[in-house]
Amino acid sequence: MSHDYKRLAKDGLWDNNIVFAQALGLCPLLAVTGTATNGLGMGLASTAVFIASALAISLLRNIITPQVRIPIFVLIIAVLVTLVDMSMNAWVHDLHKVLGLFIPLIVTNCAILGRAEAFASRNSPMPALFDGLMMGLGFTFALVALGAAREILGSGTLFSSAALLLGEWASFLELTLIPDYKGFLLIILPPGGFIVLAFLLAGKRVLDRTLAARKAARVEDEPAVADPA
Amino acid sequence: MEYLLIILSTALVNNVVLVKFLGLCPLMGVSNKLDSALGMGLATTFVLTLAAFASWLLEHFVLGPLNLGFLRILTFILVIAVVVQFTEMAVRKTSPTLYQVLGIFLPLITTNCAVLGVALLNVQQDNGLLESLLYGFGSALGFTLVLVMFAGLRERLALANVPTAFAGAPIAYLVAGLMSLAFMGFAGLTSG
Amino acid sequence: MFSAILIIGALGVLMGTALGFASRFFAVEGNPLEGEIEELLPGSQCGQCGYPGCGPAAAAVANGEAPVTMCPPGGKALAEALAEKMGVSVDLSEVEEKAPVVAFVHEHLCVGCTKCFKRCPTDAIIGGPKQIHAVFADACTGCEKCFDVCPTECIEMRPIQANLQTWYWPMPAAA
Amino acid sequence: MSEIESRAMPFRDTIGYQALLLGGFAFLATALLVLGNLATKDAIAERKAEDLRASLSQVIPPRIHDNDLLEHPMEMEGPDGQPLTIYRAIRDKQVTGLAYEIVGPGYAGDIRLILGLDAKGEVLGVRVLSHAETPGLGDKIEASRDDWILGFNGLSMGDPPEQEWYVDKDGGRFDSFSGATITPRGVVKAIRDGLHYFNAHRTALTAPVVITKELEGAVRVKD
Amino acid sequence: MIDAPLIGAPYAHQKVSVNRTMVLVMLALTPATLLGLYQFGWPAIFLFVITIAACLIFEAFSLQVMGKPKKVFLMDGSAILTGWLLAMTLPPWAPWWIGVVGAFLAIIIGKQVFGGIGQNPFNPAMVARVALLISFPLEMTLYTSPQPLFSADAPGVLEGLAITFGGGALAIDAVTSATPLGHLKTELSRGLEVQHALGSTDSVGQLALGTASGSLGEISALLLLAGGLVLIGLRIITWHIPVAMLGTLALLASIFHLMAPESYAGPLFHLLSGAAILGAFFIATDLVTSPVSVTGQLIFGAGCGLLVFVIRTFAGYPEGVAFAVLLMNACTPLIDYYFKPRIYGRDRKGQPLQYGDEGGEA
Amino acid sequence: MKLFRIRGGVHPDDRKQLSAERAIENLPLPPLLHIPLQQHIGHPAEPLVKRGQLVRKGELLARSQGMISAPVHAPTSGRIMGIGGYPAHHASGLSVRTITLHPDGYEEWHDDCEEMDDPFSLSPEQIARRVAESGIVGMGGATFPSAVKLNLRKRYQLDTLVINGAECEPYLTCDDRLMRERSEHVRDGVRLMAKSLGVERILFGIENNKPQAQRAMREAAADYPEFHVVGLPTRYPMGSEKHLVQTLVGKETPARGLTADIGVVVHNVATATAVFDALKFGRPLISRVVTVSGGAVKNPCNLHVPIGTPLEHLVEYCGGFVDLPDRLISGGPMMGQPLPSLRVPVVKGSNGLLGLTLEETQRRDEMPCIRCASCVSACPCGLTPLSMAAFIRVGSLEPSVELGLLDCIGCGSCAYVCPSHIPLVQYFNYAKGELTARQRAQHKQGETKRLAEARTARMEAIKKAKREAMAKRKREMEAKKAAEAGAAEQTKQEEAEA
Ligand SMILES: Cc1cc2nc3c(=O)[nH]c(=O)nc-3n(C[C@H](O)[C@H](O)[C@H](O)COP(=O)(O)O)c2cc1C
Ligand SMILES: Cc1cc2nc3c(=O)[nH]c(=O)nc-3n(C[C@H](O)[C@H](O)[C@H](O)COP(=O)(O)O)c2cc1C
Ligand SMILES: Cc1cc2nc3c(=O)[nH]c(=O)nc-3n(C[C@H](O)[C@H](O)[C@H](O)COP(=O)(O)O)c2cc1C
Ligand SMILES: Cc1cc2nc3c(=O)[nH]c(=O)nc-3n(C[C@H](O)[C@H](O)[C@H](O)CO)c2cc1C
Ligand code: SF4
Ligand code: SF4
Ligand code: SF4
Ligand code: SF4
Ligand code: FES
Repeated sequence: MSHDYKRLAKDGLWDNNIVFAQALGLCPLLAVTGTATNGLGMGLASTAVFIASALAISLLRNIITPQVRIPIFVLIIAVLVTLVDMSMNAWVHDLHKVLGLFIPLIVTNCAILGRAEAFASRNSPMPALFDGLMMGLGFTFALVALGAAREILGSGTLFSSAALLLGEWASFLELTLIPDYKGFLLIILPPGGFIVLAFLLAGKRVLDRTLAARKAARVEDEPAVADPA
Repeated sequence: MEYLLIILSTALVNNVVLVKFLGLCPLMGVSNKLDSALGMGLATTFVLTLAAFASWLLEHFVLGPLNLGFLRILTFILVIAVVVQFTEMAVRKTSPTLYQVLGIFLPLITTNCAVLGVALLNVQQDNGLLESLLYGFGSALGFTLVLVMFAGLRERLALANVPTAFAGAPIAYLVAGLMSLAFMGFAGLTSG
Repeated sequence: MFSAILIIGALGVLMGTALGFASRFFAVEGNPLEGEIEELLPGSQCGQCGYPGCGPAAAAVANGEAPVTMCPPGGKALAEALAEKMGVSVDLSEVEEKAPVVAFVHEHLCVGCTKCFKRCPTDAIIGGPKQIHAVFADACTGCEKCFDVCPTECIEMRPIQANLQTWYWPMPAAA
Repeated sequence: MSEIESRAMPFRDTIGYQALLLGGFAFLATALLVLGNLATKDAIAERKAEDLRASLSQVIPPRIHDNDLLEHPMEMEGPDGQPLTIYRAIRDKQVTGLAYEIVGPGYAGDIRLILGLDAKGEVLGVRVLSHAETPGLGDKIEASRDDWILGFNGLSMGDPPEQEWYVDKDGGRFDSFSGATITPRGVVKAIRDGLHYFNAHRTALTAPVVITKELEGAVRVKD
Repeated sequence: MIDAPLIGAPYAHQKVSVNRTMVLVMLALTPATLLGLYQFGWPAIFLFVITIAACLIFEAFSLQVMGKPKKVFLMDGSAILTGWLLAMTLPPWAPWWIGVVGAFLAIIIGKQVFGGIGQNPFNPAMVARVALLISFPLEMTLYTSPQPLFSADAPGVLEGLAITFGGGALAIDAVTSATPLGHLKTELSRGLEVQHALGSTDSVGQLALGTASGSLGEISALLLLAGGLVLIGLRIITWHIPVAMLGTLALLASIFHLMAPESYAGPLFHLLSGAAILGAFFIATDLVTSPVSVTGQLIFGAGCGLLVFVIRTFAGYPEGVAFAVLLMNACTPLIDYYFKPRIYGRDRKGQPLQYGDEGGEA
Repeated sequence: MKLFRIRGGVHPDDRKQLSAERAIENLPLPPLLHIPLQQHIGHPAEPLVKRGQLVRKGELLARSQGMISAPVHAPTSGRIMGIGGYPAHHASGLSVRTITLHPDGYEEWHDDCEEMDDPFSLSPEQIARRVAESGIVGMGGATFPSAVKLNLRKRYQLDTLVINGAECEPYLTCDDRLMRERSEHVRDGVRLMAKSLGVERILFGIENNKPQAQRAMREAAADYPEFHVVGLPTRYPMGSEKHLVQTLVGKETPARGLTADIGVVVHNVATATAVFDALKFGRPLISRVVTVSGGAVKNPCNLHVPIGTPLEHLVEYCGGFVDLPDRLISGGPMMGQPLPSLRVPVVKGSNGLLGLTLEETQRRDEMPCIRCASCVSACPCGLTPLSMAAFIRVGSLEPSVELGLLDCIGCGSCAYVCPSHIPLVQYFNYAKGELTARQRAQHKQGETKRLAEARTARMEAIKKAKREAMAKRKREMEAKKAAEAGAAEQTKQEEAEA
């Protein structure tokens, strides 16, 4: 089976984005996106699991039977997540302090299982791996976008404590966009997560539509331009 | 009274969906119609309560005595997955329409964070068997309640003249946000 | 530690057995929805849906491969019924309701080739070889097959005229 | 799953295969995790101890002790009847200071703090461990947001006198934040109770340390 | 004449319109509002005007974006009414931006994204109030005691401007005072008994007349009650929601008060303090967000009353009307679904009536 | 008499004072009469006359066709000008088969129209038959053939005849005038119907805003103890038969059922008059009383009009329009229908012709529904019009049926009170029409399926026959070949064949 990698990438990042199109993985999405940094951390950790689980499941797909597939898939995901959790806790403890809370959440990120079911279990390792990567990046993108929007509106900062997550070099990312901002608590709290997500999604739609309209306009224009030639 | 309080607090105050952010995907996925929402709620209630029970057994007879805390997630999720798969097969056999409706969400109850979340919280809070069951049941009740209310709201929104950019998923998120806003009124209810 | 591995492994075996049994016990043959859906379809086997006929179309819908809006002759009413059956919600405003039409044979052009007669899936065309053909409007589904095959282009698809019995109030213009 | 099914081999549908498959996976998974656990267990414990040490060092200055604060903790019955772990600062086998957790009622749930005292019962430092107060309103009790919590340093029960260990709204000497009296009231209450506890068990708490066999190396870590 | 668009019967119509409905509600609110504005002086007047103006501006903005006719919808009065009711539930000396942010929350998030008037499932003004309360607890819990216009201590125009456009009531910390409900909650949390806790606050008479501290629209229970009765008289609203809501609240308060007078305030206090009356007549009754059948309205009202009592008494917030209304709004579609009127000629389950066997009429 | 309460309803300004005191006047014959073949519910009548034929007044022009149908008679004597399409008395503006009659002005009665001394000597069956032959249909608006209703006694246990003198629609006063001016004829018509139905009790309901009519009927009925004239509260839609019956008898008619299910048959006052005219004078239904009213009409009045008279003559008689009407309505303002033009003829069901000004119609642009629930409390049938309309608007008819769409009587109370001026009834009418159309389509689909299957079967049969023929030919060929083959193999071959 040959795969159109470009298509896979576009799907994962935008068209069939885990969050914006499939509406999966919402719990970690809303739970950790108080700041862009948290979103980024969760996104990266999830991406790792996306890739690893896609690879593992794709490799094992021929010996797994439909009857027990789901238990086995979650087993694989759970093992991966627990291993990541343990090793981070032991060896990159500071990072674990920031992300620790979210990592067990990855197990139940239904997007990972969803992707395992829908793609990895039906495709060979390379495409599966690539799909995992793209879905993970798309998920990360959504997390960071939502985190950033909430952080800016809610606290007036961006990527606060990024240095904690990424190391000192990342401290340039930490911005205070609105000095003396009183904070808009609602945005940081659960309701704000939903509300901001709603606006992001609506924004994406408007963008998609304008792009499509522009494309259509261009197609319409083309023959007119081409004709004289 | 105390048990009632557990159910009340898990269903309303610390609502799994709106406050703890668990089980959101089925909330979004299966709330287009009131009937399917009820079905999903019942299926989840069944699985959640059963999972709370099974995980309690596991914790108290296997993991606890053998000091295998690090295997908790693994074993819990395994048990849950099996319970769900069993339910899936049963539903598929008994009600094709319900199966069609619950679609990919039945297998996804496995990763309905709420199920694992509640099992883990039970352990964290050191709940006894009855408490665990009530906790599981209360959470499921809260889930079903929110799901059904949400489905009602979405059915009404389907008739409303929502601007196209917001129609469908975005407005559903917004409504979830406003519901969660409303549920904040219960904050502090059980702490006195 | 070793005991842990054993116990969990045993647990796995146990559950695997349970699931294996369950899959036997609850085995389902085919998709029972298929038949129910075929019942709902117009049954004219016209092929406008892109499937060879209503049966395959029903299968496609039941398996979620075709949208519930796939059948043009069925229109909104069918889409609604299918959506209900499938438990999905559809945006019916997208479904285009074609004004119902029936075939009409212009007699002065008809040469009696019987092509339309042979193609009509509902036997709505009467007439034999070299006779002028006519359409029995009550049986015509407006599938346009005859329209497509007529060599002399003597067939016209005409909208069905309302009369006092069939007229009804139009939907109020949207506010 | 059509693809999988299409490749199905007859034996794959037997119950035994399902059982073994799931069993095998469970077995493997457990084995992997056990290995992982063995490899990381000690390191994780070590990291946790470090965390605890870090928060203790905020309420007990290093100059007054020469021991590891996590060594020789003492288990006592706390004011609420629950066991309470007391970390002791020791110099020359003399207790020079101690720290324990105190809890006060906040606006949204309990506020957990750690209270550090010297041997005379004077406050060395107080820090919030966890709280759920309203950001922007009740979170001024965090040292990183406001100096308010540092205002307790050097005070003790009697200095000021007991009736002044209240927030100003209740006639005491401690500031309350405008619009959020409940939070500081809860913190002050927690400290007041903590000091009472010290006074009530002063002798037991400050008794010179006898290092017994069991205590040796017993580093207790709280989850 | 004959080329008029084809529109079905009836060709006679009662003299009612959306606009008229909204204007009548505003008229009914006017006396209580005027008293409130008088009691809280210039800062309150500024805030009131700013909130309504901001609502209108956001409404006009969204109509523009969505390409809807502005004149018709701006003049329907619903945006003004939303702003009005929102302003009535704000602390009167809150800073100007509270009004503006509130208007944004009410009109954009609470109403226009759903498609404008009639489409919103939640009460816009209450969405805004709750969101403000949660986001800006400090500004939203600072109340002042009434300082009537032109009285000695009352702020003048300039001072009023300074309060509204400066830091709000925060700017002059000295005059803040808790609302009766807030005070009760704080004092009870200290372990005081109701009698002592209430001893220092305002008497029932003050609550009824509107001289206790509180938000604009909460302060005069009597005038609000009168306005509400006028609305019922004009058939803009029916009695079901207010009566069910206040009745449930009073009933629960009485039961608990009788059981333990030291920890639970009495029914009169509950009815007259906070936004109970305003909520029962003007907010819970919001046509758009409440159920349509009589049974549904009774259930809705009772639910509101129950939740108000529960939140006031057991939960963290001193005042529960806004939350209660939003929570019941979320239930409205379900109530509508399950409690429809009985159809003529059918039984409650929707089956045609059966005569013959003893049933008789249903 | 004890009355029972009904739910809902509204109190529109009745405006009956415009024409209530105007006695019924006879409208002069117009130059042409247009008599549609379909003036009733059911199958159209089938014409019996030809172009150019001379007919006399009361002569049968078209006979009824099918179970539910009614014949049509000549309103006056004259010449048939033609039979063809003519604009119908209908909102759609469609045309309908119509007989055009040129009156000769002699008003010469047909021989069959004979006066009878004692119509009460007729048997119930005879009464019903005469009513059927006279082309009488319900004149309260539904235009359902009355004889069918009179025959209900055969299938139902009947005990009461209710006469609908409510005339609850604003403006209309034709029934009121009939009751005042012809009270004894009305009474006898009613008694004839009661006899035909075989019921003992007659309840004659008249709204309290018509005290003179009540008095007149009470006086006329004084000698008949079975005859009860009852004052009804003035509330729209008191005249709806199910609600009228509930008010008088206290029982609700089961959904999708008839009042006959609870032993009651309802007839209208004008119908009773027509029955009397038919039985006593032998005159079929060829004219009726029409109220011409509305703010735009100069002199509102009540006219006795031959069926088929173009409406413009009525308006002209009343002095024309003083104001350009905003709406031209046939029937009452609540349930009437808009008319495309004044050219359309008066039909058996026309009880009013209204020219309404904008001030009267209060027409305004539609606003979004604000869920005020006024429509819910106004609906006399316990429906939730706002939700029904909302579903219909997005094209989901099924849910609106579940909400009771088919139980809606189309009374218009809901739309009357709607502050958003939503044309609710039009939504319902659209949906009901669409549903019927779908049913027709469904029926056709069933038919189609059957046809398609038959065709497939036939094709299969043909194919099979062909295949068999081919196989047979092949076999024969092979047999022939085999026969030609060597003799040694021949026997073997034959064995194999067998
Ligand atoms: C649609 C149509 C297609 C026809 N195709 C053919 C054809 O392919 N060959 C042919 O010989 N006749 C065909 N005919 C018949 C001829 O039109 C014509 O009747 C015939 O050729 C007359 O020739 P004759 O005089 O030799 O019988 C066709 C007729 C019709 C109506
Ligand atoms: C949304 C909200 C959040 C609040 N958060 C806090 C808090 O974090 N801490 C607190 O002491 N009081 C909090 N309060 C309580 C009120 O501000 C309460 O009236 C106040 O504590 C009483 O103190 P005062 O006498 O200073 O006004 C909160 C109230 C609201 C409505
Ligand atoms: C809403 C509504 C109002 C009606 N109002 C009257 C009325 O005022 N007078 C009347 O005679 N019939 C009225 N009808 C018609 C009656 O329901 C019923 O059809 C009629 O009285 C039967 O008598 P008929 O067959 O003699 O016309 C009304 C019907 C409806 C649905
Ligand atoms: C009796 C009545 C009460 C109302 N109450 C409110 C209210 O509490 N909040 C609000 O935003 N609008 C209220 N409105 C106005 C209007 O219904 C509101 O703007 C709609 O919710 C907008 O769709 C009310 C209107 C009426 C007639
Ligand atoms: S378009 Fe509809 S009627 Fe035609 S074949 Fe397909 S399903 Fe059948
Ligand atoms: S359109 Fe032609 S082929 Fe199709 S049903 Fe009608 S007559 Fe038959
Ligand atoms: S028209 Fe129908 S829905 Fe409206 S009030 Fe009358 S019966 Fe009810
Ligand atoms: S009366 Fe009109 S505005 Fe009111 S609820 Fe009914 S349809 Fe909506
Ligand atoms: S991530 Fe929680 S249910 Fe999907």
